Amino acid sequence: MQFESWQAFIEMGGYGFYVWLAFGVSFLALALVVVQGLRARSKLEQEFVKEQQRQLRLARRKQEVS
Amino acid sequence: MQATSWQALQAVMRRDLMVVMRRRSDVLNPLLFVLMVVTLFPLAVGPGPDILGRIAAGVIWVAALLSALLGSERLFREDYLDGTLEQLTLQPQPLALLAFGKVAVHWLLSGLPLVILAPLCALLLKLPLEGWSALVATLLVGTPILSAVTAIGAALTVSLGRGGALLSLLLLPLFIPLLIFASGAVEAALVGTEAWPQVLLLAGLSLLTLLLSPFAVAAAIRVSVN
Amino acid sequence: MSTVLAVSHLASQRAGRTLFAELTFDLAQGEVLHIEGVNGAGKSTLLRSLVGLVQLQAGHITFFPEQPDLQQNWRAHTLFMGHKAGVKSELTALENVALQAQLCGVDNIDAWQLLETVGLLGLEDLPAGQLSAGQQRRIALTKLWYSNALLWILDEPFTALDTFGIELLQQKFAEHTANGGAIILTSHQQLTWQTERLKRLRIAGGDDAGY
Amino acid sequence: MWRWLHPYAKPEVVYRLLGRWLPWVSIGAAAVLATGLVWGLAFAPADYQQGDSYRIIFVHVPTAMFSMSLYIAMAVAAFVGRVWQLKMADWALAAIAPIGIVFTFISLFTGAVWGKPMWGTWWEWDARLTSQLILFFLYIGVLALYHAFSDNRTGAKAAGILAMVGVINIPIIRYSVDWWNSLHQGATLTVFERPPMANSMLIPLLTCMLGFALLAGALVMQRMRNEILRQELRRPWVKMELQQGEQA
Repeated sequence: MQFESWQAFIEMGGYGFYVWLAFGVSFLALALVVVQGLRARSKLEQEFVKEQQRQLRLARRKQEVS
Repeated sequence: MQATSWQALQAVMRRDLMVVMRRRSDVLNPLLFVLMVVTLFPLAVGPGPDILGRIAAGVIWVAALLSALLGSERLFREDYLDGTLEQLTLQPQPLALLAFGKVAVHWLLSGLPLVILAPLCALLLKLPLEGWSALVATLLVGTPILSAVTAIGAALTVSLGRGGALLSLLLLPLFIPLLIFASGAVEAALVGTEAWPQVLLLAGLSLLTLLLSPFAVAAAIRVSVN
Repeated sequence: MSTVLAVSHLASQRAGRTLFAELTFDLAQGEVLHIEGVNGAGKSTLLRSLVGLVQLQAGHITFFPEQPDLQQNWRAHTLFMGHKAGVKSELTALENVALQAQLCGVDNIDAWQLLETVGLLGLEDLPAGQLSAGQQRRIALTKLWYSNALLWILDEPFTALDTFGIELLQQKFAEHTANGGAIILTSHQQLTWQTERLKRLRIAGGDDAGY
Repeated sequence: MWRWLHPYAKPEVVYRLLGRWLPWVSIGAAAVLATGLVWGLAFAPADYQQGDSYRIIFVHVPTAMFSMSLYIAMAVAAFVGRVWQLKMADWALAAIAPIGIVFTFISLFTGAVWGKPMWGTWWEWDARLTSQLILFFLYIGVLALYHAFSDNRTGAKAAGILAMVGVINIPIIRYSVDWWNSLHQGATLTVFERPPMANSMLIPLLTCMLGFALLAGALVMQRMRNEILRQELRRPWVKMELQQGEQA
């Protein structure tokens, strides 16, 4: 361990603001990408359900006609 | 029977020339735009010759880039809307060749007039005389790159209907080397060193672009008419 | 009479929806193929994918399977006309015809005569932009009179034409097939011209066609 | 002349393969990255010139490196898609581009934040930063073009052409920016030209690089799965795949 205390670790030899800003924004950006990917996935699943329902409607209609 | 590639190229170029000759404002407007941008700068930064002379080459080149974007729509938009583009992709001749013909006509009517207009802009911006030949030389070898690369962007966005801002996002980063070398050449001439290495470099880039870009344009057209 | 086009197991999708699948047909010289289907069934997509304007999902297309020399250069022997006329509105009818012909490699045409034939007498030197949609279409159709293409692929050729124009076009079709040509066309209209060599192909469209 | 489109790589096969690999790559990325970062932040010695501010390097250098690699990967995918007509490759472009742009953004941002204590300014027209900024613009162009088309397929193809044009341009841009920078005597971040790094710094840096590589891989795989689903939503295999998932 390079640092003597938590306090020193946070301060980063006086550069704490820059180091933590860089790390913070970087990982925020990465987290956003992950979340966006997951949300896109669940949106696709919803769309899939909608598509299934649409096909069901079409099939039912066809049965009624014939 | 089938047209030779040369015949087809001629037909494409003749058609474009004839169409533009009936719509001269398409040629004039981008040039007037350059002239106006050039007029704006002395008003914005003051008319002192030292500052104007220093930024003159950069201003003229930036104006040239922007005017290229402005005039890019006419490259393919009309052809796309009236179905000509579709017919061109179905020609037995290579599409890249026909695309090259269109780019050549576009340069003739947008790049070349800009070269002719350059001395007037240089005069307005008080560019010292030593820089004039370098400015004209860079425009002469640089504007073909402008036309060729613009054509790629125009072909990619032709089916979108709203090219404008998107086109500048796509193209301006690709113009950066052109801008750097061209204004660098004029600057070199101004400080009394040789400008020809940059001009030669630009000429090389120009040749390379003219050689490769028709294939990109052709591919882009095929995607767009889909 | 040899085959001009053989198509097998063709499939196409638009926006993830199957337009047609497992489409197989062929066409011989002298034959006319009339493709039918409701709006959005994929008629235009089919024609456009035949000539390579739209990418195929699956399938084989062979032009002129029995004539290797034609097959090599099938584009020169195939004529496609889409919805758009491909006529420049700034140029006169005459100039349009001349440039069109030059692009096809035909240089000995009488443009005046051609324009008279398609019913544009007296409008030869007006800019095409001042003509009506039907008249612009007629300018484009002059191609049929000088083209050497064996196979014509025409998407809605009768659009915007009046009865005289439609009649004229059908006469031209008859002449073309009599000379050994073949035609594929889409149209919502029934042809008034009777020929025993007319084939029909119906595209059901939508999801019914798939899977 | 005949044309055919062979389902060379079947979407469902790729989808399942990616699904099987994704958890492992994700876990690997998290583990390696955590190790590397903790090591770099807490255990690596401080730099004798820059003090602790140099620790930004553990994010900056890997992201800068892979931002470029991702652009090249994107162009290669586009090339493969064009030449061999592989639609999978077209879709890969759409999966890679957002990850690339985030990596580029991170490298730019960390570069700027690092610049403040080192040069005393948030932005310096340094050759590397400028090139990185241009790369960011190139990414924006590709993404903007992709999203401009309502049909994803056409969008991917168009963006692919642009990515290929861009990748040819990158060396020219790099060279021109270097030349321009030497002309104007700008500042350079000397950390890259220093004598070889001590192992105590280099090893955590390499660990971070591996971690970011795995992370980029995991993110691209996640997006690729989404892209396959989006394009194939109406295919029967999707039905089996998704409904199985619901029951499980």
